[in-house]
Amino acid sequence: MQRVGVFVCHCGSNIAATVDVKRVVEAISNEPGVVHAEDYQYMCSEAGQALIAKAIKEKALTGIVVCSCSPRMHEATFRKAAERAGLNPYMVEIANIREHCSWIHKDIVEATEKAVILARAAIAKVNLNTPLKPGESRVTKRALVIGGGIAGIQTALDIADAGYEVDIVEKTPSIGGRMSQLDKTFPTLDCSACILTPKMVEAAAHEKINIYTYSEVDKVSGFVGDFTVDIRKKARSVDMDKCTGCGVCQEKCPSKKAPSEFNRGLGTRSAIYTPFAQAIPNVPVIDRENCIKFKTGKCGICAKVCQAGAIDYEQKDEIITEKYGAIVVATGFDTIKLDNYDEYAYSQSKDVITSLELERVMNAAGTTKGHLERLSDGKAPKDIVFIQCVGSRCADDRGKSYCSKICCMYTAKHAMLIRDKYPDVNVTVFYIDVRTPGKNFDEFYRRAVEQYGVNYIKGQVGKVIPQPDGSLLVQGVDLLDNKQILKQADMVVLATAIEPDPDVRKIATMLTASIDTNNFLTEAHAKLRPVESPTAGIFLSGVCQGPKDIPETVAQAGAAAVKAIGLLAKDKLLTNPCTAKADELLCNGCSACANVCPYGAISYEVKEVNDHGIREQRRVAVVNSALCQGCGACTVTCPSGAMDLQGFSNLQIISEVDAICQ
Amino acid sequence: MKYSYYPGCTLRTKAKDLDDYARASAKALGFELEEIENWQCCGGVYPLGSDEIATKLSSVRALNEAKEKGQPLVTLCSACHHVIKRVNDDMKNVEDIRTRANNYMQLSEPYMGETEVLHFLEVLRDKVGFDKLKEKVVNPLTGVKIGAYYGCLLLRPGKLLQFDNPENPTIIEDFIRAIGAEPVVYPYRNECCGGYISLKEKDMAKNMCDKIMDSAKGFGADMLITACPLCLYNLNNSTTDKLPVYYFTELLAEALGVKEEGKDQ
Amino acid sequence: MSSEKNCAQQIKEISGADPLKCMKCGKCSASCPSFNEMDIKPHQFVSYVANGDIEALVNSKSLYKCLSCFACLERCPRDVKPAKLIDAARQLVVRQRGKDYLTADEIPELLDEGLPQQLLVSAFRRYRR
Amino acid sequence: MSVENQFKPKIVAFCCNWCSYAGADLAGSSRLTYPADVKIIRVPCSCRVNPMFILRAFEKGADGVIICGCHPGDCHYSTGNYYARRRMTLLFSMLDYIGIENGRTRVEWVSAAEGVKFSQTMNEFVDKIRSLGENVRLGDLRCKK
Repeated sequence: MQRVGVFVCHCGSNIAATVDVKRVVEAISNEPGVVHAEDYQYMCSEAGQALIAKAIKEKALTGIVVCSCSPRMHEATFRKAAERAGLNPYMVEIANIREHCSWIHKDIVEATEKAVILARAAIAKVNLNTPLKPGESRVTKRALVIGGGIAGIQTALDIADAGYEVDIVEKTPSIGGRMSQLDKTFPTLDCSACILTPKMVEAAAHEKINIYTYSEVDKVSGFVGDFTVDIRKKARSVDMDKCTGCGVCQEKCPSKKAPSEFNRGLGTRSAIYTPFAQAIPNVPVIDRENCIKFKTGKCGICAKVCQAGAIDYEQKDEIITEKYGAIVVATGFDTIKLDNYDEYAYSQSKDVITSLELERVMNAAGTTKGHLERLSDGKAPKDIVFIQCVGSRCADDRGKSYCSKICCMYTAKHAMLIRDKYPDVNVTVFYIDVRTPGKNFDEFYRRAVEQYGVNYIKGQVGKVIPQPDGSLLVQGVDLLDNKQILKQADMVVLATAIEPDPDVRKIATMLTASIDTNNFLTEAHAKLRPVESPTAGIFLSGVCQGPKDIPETVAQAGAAAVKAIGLLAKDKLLTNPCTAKADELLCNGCSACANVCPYGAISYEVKEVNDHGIREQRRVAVVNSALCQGCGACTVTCPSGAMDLQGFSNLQIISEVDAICQ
Repeated sequence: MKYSYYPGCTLRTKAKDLDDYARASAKALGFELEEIENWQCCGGVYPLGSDEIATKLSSVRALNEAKEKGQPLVTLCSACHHVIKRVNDDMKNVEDIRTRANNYMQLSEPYMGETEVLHFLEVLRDKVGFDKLKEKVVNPLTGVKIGAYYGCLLLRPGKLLQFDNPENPTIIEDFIRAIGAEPVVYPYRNECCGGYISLKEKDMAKNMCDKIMDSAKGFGADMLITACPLCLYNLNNSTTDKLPVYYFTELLAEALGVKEEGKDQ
Repeated sequence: MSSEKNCAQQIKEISGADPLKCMKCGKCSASCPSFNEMDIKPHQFVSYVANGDIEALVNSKSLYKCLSCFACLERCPRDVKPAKLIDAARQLVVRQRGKDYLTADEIPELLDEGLPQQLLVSAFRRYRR
Repeated sequence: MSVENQFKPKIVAFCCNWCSYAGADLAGSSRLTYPADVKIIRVPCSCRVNPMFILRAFEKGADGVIICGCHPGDCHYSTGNYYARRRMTLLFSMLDYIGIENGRTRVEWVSAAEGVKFSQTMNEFVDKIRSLGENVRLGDLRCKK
């Protein structure tokens, strides 16, 4: 039996408003083992922690229970406090009477009753706790960044500048990401390429950064500080060492009809290609699906014209296995498909385009060389209509439930740029709300209205109606005027919702990082740990965590880098001591546990055991506590009950069950 | 292949053509429409209140009869199709309606939405196949530019009817291609013709149909085809220089060379 | 519970729609082919029900201008089902107040040569108890 | 409404630390209510839930037991929830056989972001248990007060 101290927190009024804290103290005072019980306003405060330390010393406590907020919030805090007072930190249990009790129940009698039961369960458990000691594991001083957009580049640069090796894995042939496709950026109207390209060059030139483009993460194993990752370098069909980037192969390639991914399918590219002129690395890739040589066996022109002899049709995918201490996910976003929004005639008219496509139309290096023209006939448009919230803020499964956040601002930017360059063009924006929280953002939007005369109409569009003459009729509503409007337009631009890159689900599964129903990666804490995944050693950078604009992405990229650096700077990590442990006397060496262990942490040794006086050699399971992550799969599989999980033992859990069902 | 067939009241009277040509075409295509016995009017409108049961029973009777024969239930009229498909969805998925309807009906075995409800066009697309249909065409309507008029009832609510993409349907266009003609896609093909409003608000319906006609003509259609007797009636009452409007089954029968058989029935 | 509130509740029940889901984007009114004929517009319908302002609603001529074409229902990003709210309000009128919008006496005058049964049946269903 | 006479079921919820427990925390911080009859036990993973714990709960007078884990494919330990699913399928059919109805046991996947789902699930589950009434099977009479 332990000498248990129970500390009940008021959490201001968060707990005390619905749980009668004094009554809880009173009710548990006579529980088995309890020698001390008290309540306090804020247990997590310095004064609260001092109370705990004082009681540990004065009452010689061997176990403590804190009835407070979720252990996910302050378990670590109270463990440290106990440790400072000389108690083993694993002799601390938390009864979650805030998130699981006071915040969800209204009736004070009912909530108090439940709080008492939760406290009893924790007391029952702590009576069976044993002191545990964390092991140590090494930290590989190298980081992996998945995704080479602005988020990945910034994170990699920051980690590398701190002196650690970084690898970037990018699935397309060049780093740069979505930002490289943008023309100008809000709210300053900087040229996107002008601020991005130097960063791309810096990353490529950095001695600590190694970039794998046209590569994907294939497999991840290990854990924080010691991940092992297989990277698949897809066959580029071009030798990166030999290629000089002269570009002759692309010029001479006879297959020029492949849709250009970089130009969002608005233009074409050759089968051997670099996505854009400033691509890094400046080494082309052969797209085997569109290459005549790969399709028919005939051609081979690129090999003939390549002076460097860099073309290699025989090249195969290559797997590189590397160890990392930290992994940063920066997989970014794409716009949603518009199949469910045919009322906007996107699939029926070439002159209905997405905002990202408009970036490629406005960009001097884009399909129209930066001239604003209709994609159907190349004519200059006179009336352009922008439609906001296409696929965002939807309650049904047609679109996304969230606000995509960036659309209001980029639409103001587009409208402004068009009015600036083509003052004769009328620009109308149909909006539901204009959302501009951000430094200088609302001022920017107001400039679009006041200085550039952009016509903002509050109301949605019901249908875009293509006309026989090729123009478009936009049927919308002006809610402030309570009128339905039919607006003639030459071009319609859809502020299409953004969604996480579809590959992120696959990556999250490999990393065992949590992901939400919208495929955004979940942060460890929504407010206090926004750049960390709940999975230790995994950090989040950019839109993979939630919609954000460039400055926010860069800020988060830096934050993720700092967290990764903080990890890499350590020589050793303390490992979770709540690992599995086999009882040699009960183990019959059947191997069932090893078969279910996802970490290969269980092996078998022949050991001499003393079974009630009988000494014999037996094959028994041994858990490598450095590898064991403490899931407990083996404990349930074990037919003889030899395997148990420290910190969550069979008896501990049963004691909680008993306390609850009492 | 035999299908249970629910003609509906309009096909027995004003829209006899729609029915006759369909039966003749079905025969030519190698399937049979077996009219269910004692069918009653579907009501023309899916019941307006989610709490109504009585108005759904005629559909349930038809559905149950098809179930007993083990056949899918085929309809031609857009309204009947709309009502029966949605009632079937209720019987399949809405526990309250299912229980109350079955309590009232006292069938030997409760009806749980087992019957597959198909529009004749869906039979052509999903069961016969437009490729197969194309092979059976003897008088291709080469060079004829046809606008498909879908209206509302076949398409919406898209999630329940699962007929085609409600904003950009293709089934009738594919049908038009299969009978050798050229489909004309125009934006008003899924806009309402005015529907039942033409009884008391004739001008409103006329305005709607004018828009549809103008749009179809603007895109170069020579004629319109539809599956709905009410759409046909309303479109024929449009005031602008109007295009001829036919039931799709009439052109089908013509393409299959069975138009005369259809007329004789 | 006041009778207006009661009516609003009934409309919600009959329609199975939740007006509180509305984000006031106006897409229903942007889609409505009868918009210009209506005194209370589709998006207003939703807020009238949400606010329990039923008297104006049941006296609105919009009840008889809605085509039930479901364009609003199909396109509503919030799954509010404005068409069903209108159907439900019309039902409320014909069920409770016995105010049929169409009487049998009117019919002969409205008939013409090509008029399909479907039209009469549908109109009866919509306009009468 | 008389509170005294209302049946107050005992319900044990096993929640994995990474997804469901966090989902329950989110339900709490979002103030999404569910009945106080539900008491949560934190386990590292749904695969840590030994069938023995569930039998013990029923023996000690529980009226329902629910196990919550990460969504398939999202397990923090890769495959733990699959083990849990298989084990529980087997166990629940056995329990049903001995008279502990299927409605008294449930496995649900709740992610850390699904506070709404957590509270909905608990409300549904409690309703179900209330409709089933007190569990009379397997209970150790000596445990009854």
